[in-house]
Amino acid sequence: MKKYWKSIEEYEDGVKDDHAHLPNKIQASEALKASRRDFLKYFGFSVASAAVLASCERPVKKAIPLLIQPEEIRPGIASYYASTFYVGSEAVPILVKVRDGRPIKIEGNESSVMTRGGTSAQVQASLLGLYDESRPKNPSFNKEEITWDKANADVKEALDNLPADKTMVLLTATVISPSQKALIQKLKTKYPNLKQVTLDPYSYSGLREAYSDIVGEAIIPTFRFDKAELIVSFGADFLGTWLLPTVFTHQYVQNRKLDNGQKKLSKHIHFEGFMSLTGSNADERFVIKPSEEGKYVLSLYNEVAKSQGLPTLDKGGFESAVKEVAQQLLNAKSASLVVSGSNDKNVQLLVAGINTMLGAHGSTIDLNQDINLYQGNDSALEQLLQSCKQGSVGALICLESNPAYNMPDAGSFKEAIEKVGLTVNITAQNDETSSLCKYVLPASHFLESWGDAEAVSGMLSLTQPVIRPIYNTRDVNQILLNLLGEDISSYDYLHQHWQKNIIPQSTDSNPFISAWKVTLSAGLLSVTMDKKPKSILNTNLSSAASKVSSDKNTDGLELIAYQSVPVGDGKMANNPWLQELPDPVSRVCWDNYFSVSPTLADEKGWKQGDVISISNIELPVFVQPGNHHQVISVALGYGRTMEGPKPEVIGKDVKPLFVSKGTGVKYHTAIADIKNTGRTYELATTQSHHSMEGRAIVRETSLSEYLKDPASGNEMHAEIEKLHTSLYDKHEYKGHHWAMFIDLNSCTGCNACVVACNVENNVPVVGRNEVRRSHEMHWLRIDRYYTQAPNDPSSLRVVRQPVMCQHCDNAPCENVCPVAATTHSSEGINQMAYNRCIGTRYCNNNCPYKVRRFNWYDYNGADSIPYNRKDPAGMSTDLKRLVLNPDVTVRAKGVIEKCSFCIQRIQEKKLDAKTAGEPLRDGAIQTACQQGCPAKAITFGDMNDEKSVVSKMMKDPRRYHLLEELHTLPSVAYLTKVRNIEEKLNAEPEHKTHS
Amino acid sequence: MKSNNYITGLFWDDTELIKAIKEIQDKGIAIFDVRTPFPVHGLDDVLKLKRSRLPRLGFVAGAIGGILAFWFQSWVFTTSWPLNFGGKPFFSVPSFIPVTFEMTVLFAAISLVVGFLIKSGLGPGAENIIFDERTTDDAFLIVVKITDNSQSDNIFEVLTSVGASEVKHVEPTKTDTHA
Amino acid sequence: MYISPLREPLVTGAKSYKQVTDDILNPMEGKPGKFWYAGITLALIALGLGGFAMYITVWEGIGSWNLNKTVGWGWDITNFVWWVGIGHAGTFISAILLLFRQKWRTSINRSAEAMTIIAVMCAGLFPIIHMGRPALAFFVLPYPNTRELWVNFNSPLFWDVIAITTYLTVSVLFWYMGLIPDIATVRDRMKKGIGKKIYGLLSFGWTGSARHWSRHESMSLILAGLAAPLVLSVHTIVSMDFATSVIPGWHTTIFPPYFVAGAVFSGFAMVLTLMIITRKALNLQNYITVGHVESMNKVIIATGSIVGIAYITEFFMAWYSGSVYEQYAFVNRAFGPYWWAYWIMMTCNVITPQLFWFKKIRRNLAATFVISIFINIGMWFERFVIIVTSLHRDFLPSSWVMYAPSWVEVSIFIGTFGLFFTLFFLFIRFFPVIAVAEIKTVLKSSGEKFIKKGDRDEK
Amino acid sequence: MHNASIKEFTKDFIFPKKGTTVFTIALVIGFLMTVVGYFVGGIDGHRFWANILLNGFLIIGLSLGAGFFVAVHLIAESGWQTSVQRIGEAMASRIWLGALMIIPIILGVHSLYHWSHTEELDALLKMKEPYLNLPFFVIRMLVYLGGWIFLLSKIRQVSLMSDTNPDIKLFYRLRTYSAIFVVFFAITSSTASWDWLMSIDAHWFSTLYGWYTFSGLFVNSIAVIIIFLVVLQKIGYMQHVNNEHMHDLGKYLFGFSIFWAYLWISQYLLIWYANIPEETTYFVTRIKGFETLFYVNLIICFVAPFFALMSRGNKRKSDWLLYVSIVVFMGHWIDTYLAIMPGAVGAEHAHIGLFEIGMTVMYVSVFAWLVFKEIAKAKLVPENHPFYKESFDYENIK
Repeated sequence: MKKYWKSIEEYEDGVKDDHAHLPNKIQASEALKASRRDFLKYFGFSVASAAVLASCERPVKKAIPLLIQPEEIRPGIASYYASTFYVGSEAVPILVKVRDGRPIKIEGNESSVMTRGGTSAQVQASLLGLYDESRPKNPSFNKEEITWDKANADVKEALDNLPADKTMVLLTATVISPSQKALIQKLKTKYPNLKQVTLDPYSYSGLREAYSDIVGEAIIPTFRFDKAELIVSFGADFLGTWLLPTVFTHQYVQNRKLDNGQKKLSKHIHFEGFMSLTGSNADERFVIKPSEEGKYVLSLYNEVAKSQGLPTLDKGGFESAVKEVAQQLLNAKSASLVVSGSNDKNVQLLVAGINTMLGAHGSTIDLNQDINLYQGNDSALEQLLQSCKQGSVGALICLESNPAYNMPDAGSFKEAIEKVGLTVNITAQNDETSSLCKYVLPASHFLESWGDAEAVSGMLSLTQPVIRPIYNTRDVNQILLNLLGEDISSYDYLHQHWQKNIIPQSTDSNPFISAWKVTLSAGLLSVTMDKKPKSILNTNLSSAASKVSSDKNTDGLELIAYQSVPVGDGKMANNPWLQELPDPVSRVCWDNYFSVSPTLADEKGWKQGDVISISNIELPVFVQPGNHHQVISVALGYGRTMEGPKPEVIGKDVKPLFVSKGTGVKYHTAIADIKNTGRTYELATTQSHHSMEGRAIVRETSLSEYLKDPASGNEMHAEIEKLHTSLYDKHEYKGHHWAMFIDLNSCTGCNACVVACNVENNVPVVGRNEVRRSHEMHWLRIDRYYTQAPNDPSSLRVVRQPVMCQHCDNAPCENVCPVAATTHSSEGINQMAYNRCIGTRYCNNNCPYKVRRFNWYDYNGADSIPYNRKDPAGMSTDLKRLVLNPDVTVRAKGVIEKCSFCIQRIQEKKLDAKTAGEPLRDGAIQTACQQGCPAKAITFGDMNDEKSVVSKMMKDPRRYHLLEELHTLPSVAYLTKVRNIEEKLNAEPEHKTHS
Repeated sequence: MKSNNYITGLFWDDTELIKAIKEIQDKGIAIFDVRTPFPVHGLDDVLKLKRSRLPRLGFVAGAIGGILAFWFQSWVFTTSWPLNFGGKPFFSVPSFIPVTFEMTVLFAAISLVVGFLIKSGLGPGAENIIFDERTTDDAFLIVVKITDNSQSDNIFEVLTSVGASEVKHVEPTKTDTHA
Repeated sequence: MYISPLREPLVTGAKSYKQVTDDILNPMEGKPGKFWYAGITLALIALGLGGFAMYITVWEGIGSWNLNKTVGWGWDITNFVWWVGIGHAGTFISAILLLFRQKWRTSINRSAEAMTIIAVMCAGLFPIIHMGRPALAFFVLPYPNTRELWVNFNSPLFWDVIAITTYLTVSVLFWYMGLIPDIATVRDRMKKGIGKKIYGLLSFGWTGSARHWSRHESMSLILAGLAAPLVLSVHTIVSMDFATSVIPGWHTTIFPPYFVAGAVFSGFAMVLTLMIITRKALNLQNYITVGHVESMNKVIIATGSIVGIAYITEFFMAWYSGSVYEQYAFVNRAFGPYWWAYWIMMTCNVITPQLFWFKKIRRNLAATFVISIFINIGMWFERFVIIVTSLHRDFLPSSWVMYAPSWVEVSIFIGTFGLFFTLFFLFIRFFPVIAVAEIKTVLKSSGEKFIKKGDRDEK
Repeated sequence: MHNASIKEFTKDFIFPKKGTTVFTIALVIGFLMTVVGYFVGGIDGHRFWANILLNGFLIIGLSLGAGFFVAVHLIAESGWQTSVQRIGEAMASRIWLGALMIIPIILGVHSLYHWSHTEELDALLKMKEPYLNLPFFVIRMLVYLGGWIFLLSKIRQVSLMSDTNPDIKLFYRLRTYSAIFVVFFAITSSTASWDWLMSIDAHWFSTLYGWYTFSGLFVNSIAVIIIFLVVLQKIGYMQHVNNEHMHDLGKYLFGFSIFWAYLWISQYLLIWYANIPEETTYFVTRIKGFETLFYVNLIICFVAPFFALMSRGNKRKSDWLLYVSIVVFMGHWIDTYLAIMPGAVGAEHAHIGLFEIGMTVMYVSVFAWLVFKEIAKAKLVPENHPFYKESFDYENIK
């Protein structure tokens, strides 16, 4: 590399060592060999970080620089803190990446045996909640801001003075924090008439009640999908939203991978009424009406019982349909697992009954380890409403439960709460309940909070703040401590609580060093449980069976409510990352809609976007292959009216359609009132064509074929490889040559990678209207195709394929850029020089994979033209900008961007290895998508390193490249999808062969 | 000292013009210039004008342009900063062809026009003698330069005799360097 | 020079040299008429609309257009190629027809060349305005800089920049060199005044000296020799913008000659559209005769048929290639959501010009005018079909989308019409529309005054 | 020029006795070389049939190119071409000879065309079978040949009629036949080249291929027209053809050599650029094992005529034109060789030996002999052609 002199002095003295100003670490002899470019990078880092630090949002009170720099803080170098994600649904152990005081990324905690570092889209996106300007910023009374002192004193006084005949109710979300539970216990002790009621945004009451009948305790046992060879699911979307989807995905794919010589696949049979993420991954899928689900379960029970010579129950009516399933279950015996997503206690009882018959309890279901999530009880909530209405409740303290939205019958709640004298809302969000409550006590975001979690009994994790509260908020424990009048910080309380109650139970605590510090650093702790083992007590299912069999069949249309993978229960509905995340099934974002099958759409004359009204809730129609022809499905979690910088209400809240009295919440209902409105509404979709058109894009095979020939379904690859001719030689990649592998068998389509990529790479959010115009900016997308035999909807199958820049060694895009803004690196990366890009979009036209994205507008204010910013999602506010990754350029209007293989991560790890003087370890570099993936479907590495995992995968007969016949030589490779079915999947795909 | 006087004979037809020129030349009078409103066919033969060397200029300039363009592209791609574009070789000859061709044409065309203008003394603001303004419309003019004043009468006569409809004596105010 | 009596006179109405000058210069020596003022006003309004739309584009971003993640080029490059194509007639007429000694070119080459230059200017707007960051357009030039970063010589867009600038330069030189003698004529016919000064300056001191003429002819011939392959190269390179890619419907080897034929085809159509009006408006029927129109119509059948054969060849090869992508691309063109664009293209470009096999139609001005407009439309759709229908459904069906222009895109297109006609109106006002001197060279061999009217069979 | 002198200049050609001797010797030498080459070279079926195709295509190409040359000039009402029209006509009217030479490839389809092995077709060729099958191949061939023979014979016939009948209507009829031929040839030149040449590499395809092949055979025909012309001049005929005509022919040769190179580079550049194996395979097989020829082809088909004919003076020298034409002819022989051999014979077995040269000598002698004979049949200029006079009175701009 040429040396340039930058001053006369330098010229005279010869070019000076550029590294004189660098920190000592870099000045190691290794670093002396570093190039000038490296110097610029270090220099850039320090300047950038100085700027970032200087512009920090916190009010500067002590403007004194750090005289002695804390050891752990180095400008420009990220620190990671272990914590736990929990916002009322699943709980995931995480690591929070903090750069220069700002949390900028959430990763999974690889030490967790439950997730092994996996995350979900929601976990990834939850980071943005921290920088949400719409959060309550101060305590308030009747919407007037007050001080914490006053708020605490007032609330305490009101509670203390509450008449004894009035109950006070603490309406919480499910509390999985042991320390918080202890505080609530203390509160109960202090106020004996305090009653805790748990409200979950999505009810699992039926499951708990069923186990309450069977084992005597309202538990949810842990399900072990990794131990199951046969999974039969009745509408349980366990890969998407059911209970612990991140954990279950991790477990599920353990038996779906065919690497390391594994020759077995688990089998997954799915019964459901609409197309869910989990259903779309199933090997066999039965499309049933939700009202028939119980009868299918009953039929299955009978078939299993019959074969085992056990007494059968009332007829379900579908015995013949499930005969084969029963047979398979019997073959798999205790290695089978039957789950149901029903909230009907009776159905769950029957499911448990089947599992008992098969011996799954104790094998694939662990009764002794509970899932502590979703402790809500539907009848308790109804009682609460009753007592509020009767006026017997004197005080209602809502703790992160947001009843005004989450209550099954939110309408009644709004009436009921008016009868309550003292209302307090402890919340981190400016939610619907706040406007109904007198006092609002702002809780900190979980990234600002001390806390702990025990999602699965015995598996504890800690939550620690990674930033000082941005607003005048306090963590929930602190608020509770205040209410208790205890003068102790939440940190001290947590420390003491753990020291006293938890660490002693730990199986692996080390007495010689501070166990607390170790635990805090690791974020995780396993403890032994001294509960007595549970067992099946009650096996009498006849009443359950008779109830199920007596359910009337409905002839008409039925409506199913489900949680969508991106938005879930709606807790994070104001998170633009999640709203812009296309649903993995429909690939629609920014709205909910009524999904109908093509048959039903034809029958009714509906087209996609026609607005229909069901019981006065108007939503557009989406035509969804795979729905039962008499089923309309609609997502929960929309229509939230919380205030924010963008007060727009996204979608409609459909909970009112599912209000039922006395029987617990049912997430399906018969449709009584359906009307066409004659209006249309354009849904924002990111994919409008759903067939592969006979092209060998996603290659798949069946297990039986795979066992005969591992290259089955991928015969084309060898042929194409054989015919690869070129008019010029390949460039040599002497150092690293990066490659990425995507195992289509492992990928469930959960979209965690997409959000991880968005967060890591500062991908702009463009809003609904821009998505409608196909202007979405995601660097990584998960294509979803349907395959179906002609006129046979039952043969419908779903395939998915994550597609990002393929980093072709013969990249058609690079050839055509007039200004050399996109070139190939010496390590095989297709790189973009944003500064150089003039935005002809020629590269994008020429990209056969269409993975390049153009900045159509000034989405983030990186443009020098004033007043032209197009940021409908409010992502470029001063506060939200703090989430930007300083290692990744924010792209200006008019330039092309795309996946960079997380070049910043590659460079960081290369530099680490260089400073450590060690060779780069295979696997040290993880791209954001790879790291976020709960299924570990993505592998990244150096194909020049013979020992690397990717080098081994290069030899996998399942390997193929997308559009490899074009000889673009992609660095991204896919492994064929293998389904656990018997039939031959590849009836000669429509492709050509050469002689 | 040479005089700068001219005698001009005006004609209204190109065929007559050519005939007249031949006759004048037969009489041993050197024709200084002929002004015509359009390129008269056969005039350069009669006047024995040498074939222009512009083609050679065009060829040389074109060759320079082409070679420069090809060299520059090769130098940039192989020496200055070899970049890997889509796996193409650094010395990617087919890619250099279009620009090489265009530069060849550009250099040749510009040099031709510039050469033509310089050689002819034409250009923005060039002021050449206009003997008769009608010669750019429909008149043809034979110009004889008088080197020896004694000849002028004879020339006058000859011009009239070969059919010139107007014969004039012209004393231009400016030196006519580029006629 | 002997001319076969079979040939039609190129100048009718027994014109003398003087009359030729008078007739052609008449429109620019009088006062402009109402028609001219109305025309230029309309053109300026259109130009203003286009200017406003371009302002929106630059300020807001390309997002003000309806392009998207899959269709990166739409009306912008369609218009670009269309205008460049139109800009091929002039140089084709003056260069290639000169080499082929087609005398009929003399009546139309001047205005055709002017049209060429203006069309290329209109075309040149699009590559700049379509950029995301037009202010950095200079990045495409390989200027020396401290980073030693040049440009990508592999890029057809870079070739384009070089080809279009070369083409524009050479066309302007060629046109202007041809204009000098005529400007001198204008100059010499003017009374003293500012006009005479300006034309004097513009005439470069032309005197009509035999030496100058001799050199001028020599230079013109070589310029023609250079311009002929240049014309081919420009649309060849434009075609390579598409053909070098891997996109089905874009990547096909026939593109270079087929684009050139298409360009000449559309250029001639546009020349006809303009000439049929201009000859009437400026009273030049004796110079631009039905015979001229017929000759141009013959070129139109030839190039139109070449284009038609290319369409069929492409379609056949798409099937023959056996590539599912190629096959789909062409089926989608004809029967996909943009089927109408394809069939407009087919009708206008392949079917309508075949009407010119009939002599009656070939020599009918009204019919020619209508067909020429059909061809203009058809050729616009050809580019639209190539660009949009190829892009909107390429390899991965997951990325398939539709595209329709926004008002901004449409307005910019209208704006280029405004620019085109503004400049064209200025041209006919200030410069002779027909090459005066060149007409005079063919007057004796092909003027009606000098030869008998052709005895050819008029049936 | 006066009519009398024109008569002198355009005196009828009488085929000389010496010509018979020369061609007989050439034919015998060619035949001997072929036979010796066949046995010495161990020619296999592939190479044998490939040579039949090569020479057959070359010869029919000459007739077609000459026919196209005549026809296009007739419909374009070009004047100067009248002076050499009879040479073109004579070449074109021998189209039946080319037809006889190309028809035998039907017997060699199995050696030439992989697609004809219907029992071992892969999926791609199966897909192409509706087009690439033997019956349809033969039918198409008969349609092309029939159409060409009919139209070119008609052109010749009407032109000859005009020698005795000065009616202008004959000229219009000639023009009509020419127009039909041009249209018919515009389509069939492409399809025939796909059938006979492109389908040798049955998997490969290129939309430009037909036009590329056309440009090659056309420029080759011009070279051969020049060769015939200059030879006739050398033995004292065709004296009416002056420098201006030579200049025009030279420009033709120059221009179409460039045009050929333009199409060559268009095809190569686009395939090189996209580098898609289904396309690059064609050039890869043509470079591997044929490196020298591949570049020699470019040099003698483009570089040589380009520089040799760039200057005005050279275009006007008939000797110089003759040499260049011979080089161009050889170049296009190589071009056709490269189109056929790598696919039909393969790099291992294909080389230019006695057999190849002998066969070409033989074929070319027969063709030349018969064309001279044909020229001798009629006047050397069509005197009643309406542009006959015009053809002698023009000048190229300097």
